[in-house]
Formats: sequence, C-alpha cells, structure tokens
Amino acid sequence: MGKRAVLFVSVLLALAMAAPAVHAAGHEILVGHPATLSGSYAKAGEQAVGGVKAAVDWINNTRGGVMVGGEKKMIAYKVYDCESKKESVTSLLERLITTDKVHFTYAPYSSGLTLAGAPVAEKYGVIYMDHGGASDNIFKQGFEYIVQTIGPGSSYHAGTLEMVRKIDPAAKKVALAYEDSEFARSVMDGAEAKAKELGFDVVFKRTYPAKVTDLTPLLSDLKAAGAEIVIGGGHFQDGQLLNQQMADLDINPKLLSLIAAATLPAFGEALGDKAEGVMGPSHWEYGVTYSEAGAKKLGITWIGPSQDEYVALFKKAVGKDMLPDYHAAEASAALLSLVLAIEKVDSLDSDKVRAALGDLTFMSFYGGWDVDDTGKQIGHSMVDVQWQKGERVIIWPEAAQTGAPVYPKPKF
Amino acid sequence: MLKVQKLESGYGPMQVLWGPDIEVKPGTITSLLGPNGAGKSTLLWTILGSVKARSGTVHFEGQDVTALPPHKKVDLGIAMVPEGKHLFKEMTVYDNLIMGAYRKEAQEVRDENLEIVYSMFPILKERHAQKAGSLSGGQQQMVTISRALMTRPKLIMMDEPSQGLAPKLVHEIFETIEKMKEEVGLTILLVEQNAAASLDAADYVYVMHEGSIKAEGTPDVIKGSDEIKEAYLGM
Amino acid sequence: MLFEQLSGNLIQGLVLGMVYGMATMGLSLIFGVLQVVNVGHGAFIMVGAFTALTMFQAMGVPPVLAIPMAFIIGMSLGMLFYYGAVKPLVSPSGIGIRKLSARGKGVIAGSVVGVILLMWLTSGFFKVNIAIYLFLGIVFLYAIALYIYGGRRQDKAAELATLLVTFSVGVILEEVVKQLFTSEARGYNWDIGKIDLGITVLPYTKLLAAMGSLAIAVILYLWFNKTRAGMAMRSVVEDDVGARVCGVNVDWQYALSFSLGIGLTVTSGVLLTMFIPVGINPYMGGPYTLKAFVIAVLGGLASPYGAFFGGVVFGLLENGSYTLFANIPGLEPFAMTRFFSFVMLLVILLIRPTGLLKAK
Amino acid sequence: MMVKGSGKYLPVVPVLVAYGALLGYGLMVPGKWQLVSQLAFYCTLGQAFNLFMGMTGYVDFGYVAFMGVGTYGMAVSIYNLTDKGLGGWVIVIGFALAALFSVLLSLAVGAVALRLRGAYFAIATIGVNEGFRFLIEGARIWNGSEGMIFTRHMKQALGKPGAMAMGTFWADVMMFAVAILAAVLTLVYMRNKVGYALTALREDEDAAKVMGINVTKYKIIAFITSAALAGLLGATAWALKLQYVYPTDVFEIHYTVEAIIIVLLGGAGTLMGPIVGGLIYGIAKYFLAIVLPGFQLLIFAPIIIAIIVLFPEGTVGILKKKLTGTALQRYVI
Amino acid sequence: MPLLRCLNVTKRFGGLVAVDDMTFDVHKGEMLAIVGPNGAGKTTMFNLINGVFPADEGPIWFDGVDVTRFPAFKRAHLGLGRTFQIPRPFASATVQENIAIGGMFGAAGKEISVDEAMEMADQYIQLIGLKDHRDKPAGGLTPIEKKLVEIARALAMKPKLLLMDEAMAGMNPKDIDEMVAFIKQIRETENIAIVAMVEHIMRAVAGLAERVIVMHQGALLVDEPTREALTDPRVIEVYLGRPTEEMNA
Repeated sequence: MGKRAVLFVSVLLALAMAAPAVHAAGHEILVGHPATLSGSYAKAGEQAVGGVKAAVDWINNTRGGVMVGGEKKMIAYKVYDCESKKESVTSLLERLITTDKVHFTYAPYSSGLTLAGAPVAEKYGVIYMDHGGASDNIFKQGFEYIVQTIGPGSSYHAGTLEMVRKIDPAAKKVALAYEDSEFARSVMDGAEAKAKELGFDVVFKRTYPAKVTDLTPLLSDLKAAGAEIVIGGGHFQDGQLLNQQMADLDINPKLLSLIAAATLPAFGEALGDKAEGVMGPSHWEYGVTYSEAGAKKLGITWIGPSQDEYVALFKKAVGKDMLPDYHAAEASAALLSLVLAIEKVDSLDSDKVRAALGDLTFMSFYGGWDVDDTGKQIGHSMVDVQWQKGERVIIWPEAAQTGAPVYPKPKF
Repeated sequence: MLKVQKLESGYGPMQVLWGPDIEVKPGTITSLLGPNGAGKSTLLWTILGSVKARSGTVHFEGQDVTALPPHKKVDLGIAMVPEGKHLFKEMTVYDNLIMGAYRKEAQEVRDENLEIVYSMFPILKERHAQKAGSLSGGQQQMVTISRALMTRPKLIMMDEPSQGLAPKLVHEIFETIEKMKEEVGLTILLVEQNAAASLDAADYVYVMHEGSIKAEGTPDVIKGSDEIKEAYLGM
Repeated sequence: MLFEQLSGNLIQGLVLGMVYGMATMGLSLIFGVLQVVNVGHGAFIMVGAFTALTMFQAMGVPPVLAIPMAFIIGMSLGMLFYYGAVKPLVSPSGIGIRKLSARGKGVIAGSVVGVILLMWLTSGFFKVNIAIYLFLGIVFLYAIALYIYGGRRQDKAAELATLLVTFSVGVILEEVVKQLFTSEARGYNWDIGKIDLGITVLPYTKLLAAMGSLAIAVILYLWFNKTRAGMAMRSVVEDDVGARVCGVNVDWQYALSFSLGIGLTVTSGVLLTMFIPVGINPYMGGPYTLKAFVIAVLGGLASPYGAFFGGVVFGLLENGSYTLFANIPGLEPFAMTRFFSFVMLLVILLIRPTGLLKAK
Repeated sequence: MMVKGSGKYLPVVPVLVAYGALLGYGLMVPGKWQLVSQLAFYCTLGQAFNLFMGMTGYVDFGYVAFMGVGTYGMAVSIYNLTDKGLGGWVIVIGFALAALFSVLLSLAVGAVALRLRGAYFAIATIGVNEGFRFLIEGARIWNGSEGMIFTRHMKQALGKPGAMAMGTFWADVMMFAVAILAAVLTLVYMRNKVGYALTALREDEDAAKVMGINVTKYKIIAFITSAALAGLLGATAWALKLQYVYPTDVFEIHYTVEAIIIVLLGGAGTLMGPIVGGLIYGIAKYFLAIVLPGFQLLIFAPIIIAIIVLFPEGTVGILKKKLTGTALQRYVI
Repeated sequence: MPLLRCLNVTKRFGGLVAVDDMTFDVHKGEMLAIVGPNGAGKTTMFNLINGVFPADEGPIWFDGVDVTRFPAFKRAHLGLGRTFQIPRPFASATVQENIAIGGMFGAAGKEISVDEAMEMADQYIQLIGLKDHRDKPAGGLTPIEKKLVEIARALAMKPKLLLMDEAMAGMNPKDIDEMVAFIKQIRETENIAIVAMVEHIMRAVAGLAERVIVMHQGALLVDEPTREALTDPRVIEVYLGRPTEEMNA
C-alpha cells in the first residue's frame, strides 16, 4: 500500500477540492434540472440547458425577476448531469427537491428519461416541466405534475401534407421512412392518417433502426416505389444520412421533409447544396414571426425576449457561437410559462402553480402555449421550414411565412 | 568469448538462477548438463536478455551486455536455438530462413549464409517453398538450427536440440553441431538432457543443479566421476 | 423487379462491404498480435472521420489526401495508448522503474499534487473549465504513477482488464472530441459526380472509398508478405519466441502492431466519411464497433485480410437479406437484417470460430 | 459440527451490515432514498454479475440482455394482465415471468456461447444482446420499438397511492431483497461444491475436468443463477420502479460495462467486492454529476484505467490480503 | 478383465500421429512406468486415458466400462486420477481447498460433503507434510510443494488408478528417493494402481515400477518387467541415443 495509496488519496483530494462551495439560496426561486449533458442525449441536453440559462438571464436581468409575495424574486437555476441514464435521473431529481430545495423541476430530455423521473416528482408533488418528452402516452398515465411544452408527435407532418395538397392537387404517392422509435412512429402514424384523409396513397412505409449507418437497401426499395412525396426522419444523424443517401441514389421526389434533422442549422452546414429544398416541421425556428405586437393583436398575453434578443442571450449562455434550436426554445418557453403562472397565483406552491398552468395561455418567441388537463401541450402549432440557398425559410403555415415554398424541390 | 558471473534471475516471485558462473571459450563446444528444472534454459534466456537479470553480469567478447535486450544481443552475434523449435509454422521454409537474417548485418550476407545452410541441409533447399509446419520433426529442427545460423552468429546457444528426435536423427544433429564448430568456426553453448551424447561432443562441461553450477570440467573428468553422474545426471 | 432490387443491393453491399472490411482490419490485427479486443474501436473511426472533416472544412483538403494525416494521427494515438494503458496489462516486462527511492517518490507525488493545485487555482484566470484541468491532472498523475510502478501484469483478469481499458480509452476520445467540437452532428459536401448503373447509382466518392479500402488491404498484404518489417510483425504473430531469437524486437513489434492497428482504424474513418460524409459526431463510433466484431469473426478474428473479406461478405449479406425480409409481411426488414447478422455471428462462432475463409 | 456450520456463513455478516446500513441511511435521512436506491442498484448489478463473471472468469459482455428480458417479463404481465382483475397478483406473475424469461434466454445463450472461451465468448454475448434487441424491433414483439408505458396499468392494479409508493419506495425495497438474495446465493455457492467447482474451472478448466468436475454443468448453474438475478433486478429496478420499457433503453450495453467496472473496482470473485465497488462507483458518479455536470465521463474514464492498471485486485482483493492472518479474515471473502 | 485396457489406441493431430496403435493393460494395484524420450507421445497417451481429448481409434476400457467417448469428468468419477507434469493447482484456492476439491468431485464425490472433504483434505495435508501452508493460496508455493499438493488432490479423489505425469522431473536425487518412497507408501496405504510417466530418471523407474512400458515415436516399443526392460538393448538405444557398448565404456 503506502506510496500508491498516497497517490490515490491525492487524486481524491484533488477531486474534493474541485467541488465549488454550494452557496445557500436566499430570496430566489430555485429551478432544478437533471439534464442530459453527457451520454446519448448530450446534444439536446446542451441546447436545453443553454435555453433555460438564456431564459433565466432574461427574467432576472431584463424583466427584473418574478413578483411573488410582494417581492421581486430572482430565478436560480441548478443543473446536474444525469448522463442520459435512468438511475441517475431519480436520485438527482430527489436531491434537487430535498437537498437543494428547488421549487420547480425540469425533466431530462427524451420520453424515457422523462418517465423515469416522473414518479419522484409526483411523490414530492413538485412541478416537472417536460421539454423533451413528446410521447402522447406520458399523458395517459395519470401524472399530475408533468407539464409539457413540446408538442405531441402525431401532428408533425400534418401541415406539410396540407401544403402539398394545396400547391399540387395532383400529387398522389407518399412514402414514409421513419426511425424505429416510439416518437418517430407516432409521427409516422399521424402522417399516414393525415395522408389518407387528404386522399394520398401511401406507397411505402418502412422504419429503420436507431443509430443506423447505411440506408441504401431501404432507399433502393423506396426508389422503386416511385414516391412523389417523401417524409420521414427521427433524429439528427439519421436525417442527414437519409438526405445524403437519397442524393447518392438519385432519388428525386417533389418534396422531402424530415423531422428533427432538417430544421437544425447544422443540417445545412453538413449537407451543403444537397439540403436545398429539403424541408422539415419544427416546434420553433429562428425566423418565426411571433412578436409582442402580433400577440396584442390576438389579445394573448406576451412574455419573453424578442427572437433576436433570445438568440443573443442563448449565445451568451452557452459561451459559444451556436444557434439555439427548438430544444433550447422549448426549455426557455417552459420557464416563461412558470413565471406567468407563479405571478398569477402569487405563490411558489406547486399545486397552485400547476392549477394556474392549466389555465394559462400565452405567446412568446416560441409561439403559442397551452396545455390540457393532463398537462399535454395543445396550444403550440408547428411551422414548416425549407432550406433555400443555404438559409432556412419558414414556408408554412401561410400566416407565419417568411418566404414562398419551392415546389417541387430542385433535383439533387 | 562469453563470461557469465553470479547471474541471478527468475520469473515473478520465483528465483531460478542463484548465481552460476560459466565461461565459454571461442571455438569450443561447451555443454551444460543437469536435471530437468535445474535452470539451464533460464540461464540461456537470461544470457539472451529475454529474462531480465536481477544481478550479476554477462560479458560477451569483453563487453558488458547484461542489460541489452535480445535483439541487440542478436546484433552482436549471439544466436539461440530455442527448446521446442518455435518455428513460424505458417511461413515457408525459405521465409523462416529469411527471418533468421532479419538483423541488418545478417542481411548483407544473407545469400552467402543461405548457401552455407543449404549445403549443410540439402533437404531444406528442396523443400524451401513448403510451409515449415508441414515438415517432419527432424527437418523442423534443421530449420530451427539453420534459422539461427542465418543470424550470422559468433556464439550459438542450443536448448535441447535433440529433444523428441529419433536416435538416428539425434546422431545427425550432433554431427551437425560438431560440423558447425569445425567447419564454420562457431562457438557453441549446448544444453542437453542426453548426457551421453553431449559429453562426447563437448570440449568443456558444466553441471547445473537448482540454479547454480555444481561441477565443471572436461568431459573426461565428468565421465570419470560416478558421483556426479549418479547425483545429477541420473545415469 | 425483385432481381433488380437484389442485384442493386448487392452491388451497394459489395462497395460498402469493402469499406467495412477495411474498417475492421485494425481490430483484427490488434487481436491477432496482442489478443486484445479493442472495444474502443469505433471511437478511433470517429477520430478519423473528424480528421477528414476538419481538413476538408478548414483547408479544403479532399478526403483522399487526408488519409496520410489520419494514418499518422492514428499511429501516434496508438503508441500513446499502447504505452499508457495496454502495455502494462499485456507485456511481461511492464514499463515501470521500480527502484525509485522513497524520497524520490515523495518528491514526485508532492509535485504532482502541487501541479494539480496550481491548475485548480489558475483555472479561473485562464477561463478553462476546471474539469478539463482535472482531466489533465488525472492523466498526468496516472502517467507518473505508471512510470514509477509500471502497472501489474494480470494473467487471469488480463482479458477483462483489456476490454475495460480499451473501452475507457474510447470514452476518453469521445469526451475529448466532444469538448473540442461539441456533440453536434456534422458533415461535409464533397461531390465529384456519380455513375448510373441502371439498377443502382454509385457516387464516385463511394467507389473511391471502396477502391481506397481495397488498395490499403492489398498494400497491407504485400507489406506483411514481402517486406522485412512486415514479416517481422507476422513472425511475432506466429511465434514470438522464434521472432525473439531471430533478433526481432518483440516488445517494439507489439507496440508497432497496436499502433498500426489504430492507424488503420483511424484511416478507415476517413474512408467511411467518403462513403457517408454526414452524421459525424463524437458518439458515431458505437455501431461501427458492433459491426466490426461481427465482421472480424466472419474473417477469423485474428486475420486482417480475413477481416477484409469478412467485410465484403457482411456487406453482401446485410444488403442482400434486406430484400429477403422486405418480402415477409409483418417484419421490419431493416431491423431484421441486423438481427440476421448477429445470428450469423453466433452460428459462425459455434461451427467455425476460425472464420469463413480459413480451412480450420 | 454446529460451530463449523455456522462459522462457514459468517461472511454474510458484513453483507447484511452493509445493506442494513444503506437501507437505514435511506430510511432515516429524508430525501436520500433515491440515492440509496441508485447505490443499491449498482451493488445488485455487481453482485449478480459477479456471480457468473467473478466466479467463472468468463466475461459476459451481453449481460444486460438478461436484465432486459426480466424487465419485459414484468412489463408484459402488468401491461396485459391488469384488465383481468388479478390486482396485485400481476406483480407476482411478473416476477415469475421475469425469472422465466431470463432463465430461458440464459439457457439458449449458454448452450451456444458457453462452448466458447475468452474473447470469443465476450463477442458472442454482445451479439446476443444486440441481436435480441433487433429481433424485438424487427419482428415487432412486445410492441417493438414503441415499448410499453404502464404507470396507468399499475395505478389500476394497485391504486394510485399504491402505484406511486411502488415506484418510489417498494420497488427499491424489493431491489434490496434481490441484492441480499444475490449475496446469499453467492455465499452459499462459495461454501458449497458449486463454488469450489467454479474456482477450479476459473483457475484451470482442463485440470478441473480431470478432477471429476463437470465444468459445463457448473458453468451453466452459475450462468442461469446470474441471469435470473439480473432478470429480477430488471423487473424491480426498471419495470416496477420506472414503469416503462423501451428496447433501446434496456438492451443498452453500457450497463454491462458498468457492471464490469463495479466488479473490478471491488474485486472479482469476492463476496463483498461488488458491494464496495457499487458504493464507490455510485457515490463517485453521483457527486461528479453534481459537481461537474457534463464532464463526468471525461473524468471517470482515466480514473478507471488507472485503477485497473494499478490496482488489479480491487478494493476487497487488497483488503483480503491485508487481513490474512487476522481475526477479521473469516468475515471478508 | 484388467483395470485399464487400451486396444489399438491411436491419436492424430493433423498429419502427425501422436499415439500410434498402443495396446496395453494395467492391473489392479499395479505399479507401472511409461518411459520414453520427450515427444514420444506419453503425455498424449495420458490425455487419451483420462479424456482430456478423445482417441481417434481403439477402445479404452476402464474398470469394465468402455470409456472411449466419456468426457474427462466422468472418467474421474469412475476412479481415474491424474497429476500434470507442470503442476496445475488452482492458484487462488488454499492448499486445503485444492485438496478438498479433489475429494468433492472425485470418485467418491457424490457422498462427500464439503465439510467432510475439508476434513479429508487435512489428512492428506498431514501426509504431504504441508501443515504450515494449509490456508495459503496454492499459487504461492514452490514447484515441489505444488507437486505434492497436486498429488494429494489426486489422492483425495480416491482413484483406482492414478496417472502421474513426470512426478519427479526437476528434483534432485534426494528428493527423488523421498518421492519414490512416498509414492510407494501411497500405493500401499491407498491400494491403488499407479501409472507413472518418466522421461529419463532411471533411478526412479528402477526404484518404483514393477513393469515398464517404453514408448517411442507414439508407438509401444517394449512392455516388460522392469529388470528386463532396463537392460533391453532397444530401450537403451531409444533412451540414451547410443548403443549399449558405448554406454558401458
């Protein structure tokens, strides 16, 4: 033992010293988050944490805090890393609630991890903001404290199909190629139903497994089906792959729309001109035209920074020149909803705030926000984005358009 | 030529060599006898540097080479014929021999050496394109010896070259060893369990037991001593 | 129709299979020489992918020309990790200097703690995350400890230890690359046209990747069989004692073969991005590791060229079986091809663990 | 004879003390229960894994597959049988299915993979785990990739407070039971012929055969026991506690790696090792998650390499050496 | 019926015939030596008898049962014990446990509990004189101690026939004499047949065996009582590699 133990102990000491002193919270509203900063969902976690930090910054420094009990309280945000592992979610969430005494909590990214923490949040009766669990099933389980900001999966491609129907009434053949995951499947089933409703023929419907590295056989099959409209996707990587390999195989449908991938800035960077004309549905996009003025016109409450302010705040929060995507926007909007609800009931009590959230409807840079009794998001509508000359242009719904759709899309 | 002094080595916690002293004079056959497990092989491997010496020295041609790794020793001209052949079975006979001439110095005289080896063992020339693993036991032993010769050695250490061979072949191998001394002018350090044969071939004999030298002398002295034969050689 | 589909898929499978095969050669080489299964294999492919990406984006270097760079990076990483993590587990000689005086050890330990303290205190000044300092500190500390104690050779648990160590090496690479490049999935766009074969379409980049893979496999084969250095390595695989008495520096050959294996793997990362130039992110390696295991077993696990042919067979079977499963209703053909390949793995391990090619 | 018989099982004392202390800590200190549960999860994982890997020396890299099918066993029962008016019995059936599924899978895997040794065995078992996941997704077994979410069913079966208490308390208690079961089984094996046979075959499989040991039989016994425990762990820690299952979530190879790390940290083949390893691993991970969010893997990976290279015997292995010849020797194995 | 009967037993490895058409018997309580130079096929023969791998040809009968296709552990249950040339004790287990493992799984294994096996092990520890090492891991012993542990482990199996692979290799004459005496004593007390494999230690052969089988290049060369075998010219030639007269010179 002896010397080796000395070395070992010094590592531990170094570790221990690295721990920053935890300062006691004063008159603050504490929000806790067992985020997915590493592991499988590290990318979404990084965005979400940046989003929350940006919103905290705006609320504390621009808005001047939250008015509760006659006092302007600041929001303090506490984030831990659950490493995208379910065991860590429960213990970290409980620590946030009991040791750090946070008032409200965030769920980690993904439906699975959101579910993992739900029993703990329910047990302590603390609000649990769902910013990345899109599964409809979460809200069929009778949880009382989960409040969703991300929209449910089933309506993702509804707008896309409506748009095609309107521009090209003759289009008939639709192909569906989605990732094999609960979320993507609910999108696919929603799209299939919508397509049938609008009179399309679904000529191809297949999934591919997560973390796929080559889609060629599936795409050859798809090519043979001769579809005019191709919609699909799942996550970021496979979306890029799908687009790239369709180009490789010279598959040229009139429209290609991919969930999750095509709306992110890195998509265009990665694919260059192959992304031209590719579109995707999104919860939020840089360039959407939600504004305070617009909200006033509709008579809806408005809160939060303008879009440009938001992007600046986000960049400051992550300390990198990185654009926020919808993962960030959702996380920010969730915090804004909390602020409104707290002020409405003038309390930090989760039950009261939860009731207020149920009645709340508002608009922010993220768009509309409204939840039903189960906590499911119903007030947020999607936008469709298309890559045009290396820029993302919002082409649908018409009311939110920043540019006209290019249809059919240019060939690869 | 080779001088080993107070060499100690072993494997892990187990010490095998307890300070044997031996000396090999140029142009002679020195034989190392002793029962199984006496530490003879370990001594050879320690001389080569494959087993690290814990203390003691190895001098080769007056130079202290104790700490040199095996490939440096081969450079200096120490070759080894390991026990159990250790051929490259999936390679051809030719490739095996070429591998013997791996070191730079040996490469320069590769073709000459190859001629010598082929003249010594014509059968190898015949079978040069055959996989070494497909040869008979005696032929494999020839390849092993030839491979060692290809390193262009000054000293060749042989560990049980006659092991597992038929008597006729054993005879041949010993003839070859003597030829190597006489015709090629090599110095040979020989480890054998076949005490009778190696006593006949050797110029000088060391008897090893439990990691140290128990007796030494010319073959006649050793042969003459029933005590030694009885005690260490099991004869 | 069905036939066209199948033949189109098989052509694609052949091309892809060559790249897969090349991407497995490093794994097989390392197993062949050291009996170490490199569980961090995919992470090294990822490093290669980032090499190609960075060189293309920052300097406009076409990926083909990034191959030498990737190979050099791979060799260096291989050396680093071999001496830092693998050698203490597999080599009888270890690397430590055990005879340091107690005072010497104390001075080293003290200075290490001092350096870490200094790092910690200055982290605010340099605005570097404390975690990165901590990481560097641990690595530094470990290097010192290894230098002094040399690790312990583990006979019984060596296999387990090497699995875990190579896995951890992969994790380190992933996390370091994440710090440097974020976890964003990236890609580059290198378009040099494509050829339409009627039944399927092949971009020249894919063909180039396949040809590059084939060329590397051939070079490796020639190197192993026709050059002195290659034969030295082969001799170590065949019989390390024999190699030693021929004057081959066996310890160095171990280091060299590990590093060559990693070099090949990193290089294959470049070729894979030529095949699929998108989705490049720190965690992209995982699926390739699993595929490489299957391919390596197909080829006989310990044989690099076996691995190359294994890759081709794998590509053909995976793409070919898609057409088969697509015609069975109720199945998701894509997932079934994966299932199929793992079933194949088991069957081969059971009936012919030496691989498909070797006749026993 | 009495004295001897009782002395044999003395090492169970530190095990019970350790788990008792952990349980007590969770019950006494408010707000630490989930941490305790997480730690107990790692200990149990290590313990169950050690029973096979530590005792036989075979590295089952696809071990997590058994936890996966165990989770599915419980999930299938709750998801499908709740409507049948069985009440709380669905959980009993779930445990039975969990054990059954994992035992069946282990029999199938064992028949193939246990003929292989070394790296071949490790790779074959990885293949089993991945292959099984793709089979579930590809053939759409058990809802395929959509998995099952069954909080609602649990509430129906146990009542709302019951389901909640199950998720946040009782599942953890059951996990402790699995942990203790695993430890006791390990000890019983160690003290009986099974354990000696496993030690023999771990050290030298050929010599063991010559000693009259039917190595295949004992390997399979250890394999099945270990798999069944994994199944039960999946059923409690994943199915009952979290109340959902996705194939990608449960057939996740990182859990095998965690199991290996835990066993090695503690000391392979020892009784206390997995507990010590699980605690060290769990606590370290918990604090890294809090102190350095986003960097834990970067910090953890080199530490693991350092430990494996510099301390291969693991904590308990070192402790055992230190205690040899002292009165405590009997307690630590 | 003899205790062991090998009829035309043959084993090939690839092209190499390792054991070539061996036929011999071993009787109850007999003391037999198999000698021959290294590589003569003795170890392979042992492996065939106790089932480390199966024979290609020829039945092997043991104690009235055809065991040719039996796996090693079943043969052990029938009463075949074995020691190895390089001792292979279970390194991490203690000396006592090592020997007890023999008792637990050997011929009498079914009736013996772990505790009984441990008690039995103590007797054998007494016998081999390693009392001080009883609770030490066997991996840390000296080679000779390991060898003794291995013999005790094999004896604890209660074999009817014990195959000893080079029990005396690497020992000095004094140790050899002690070992010979020890083996003789075992045979008396345990009443078992012993087949000892000896490479070149004539001293041991002469002191130990009643009958000698000489193997050469995989085949049986001589099967004779010890005295005749040791003076057989064929044996001397194979064995010492030189004709007799030279030896005597």
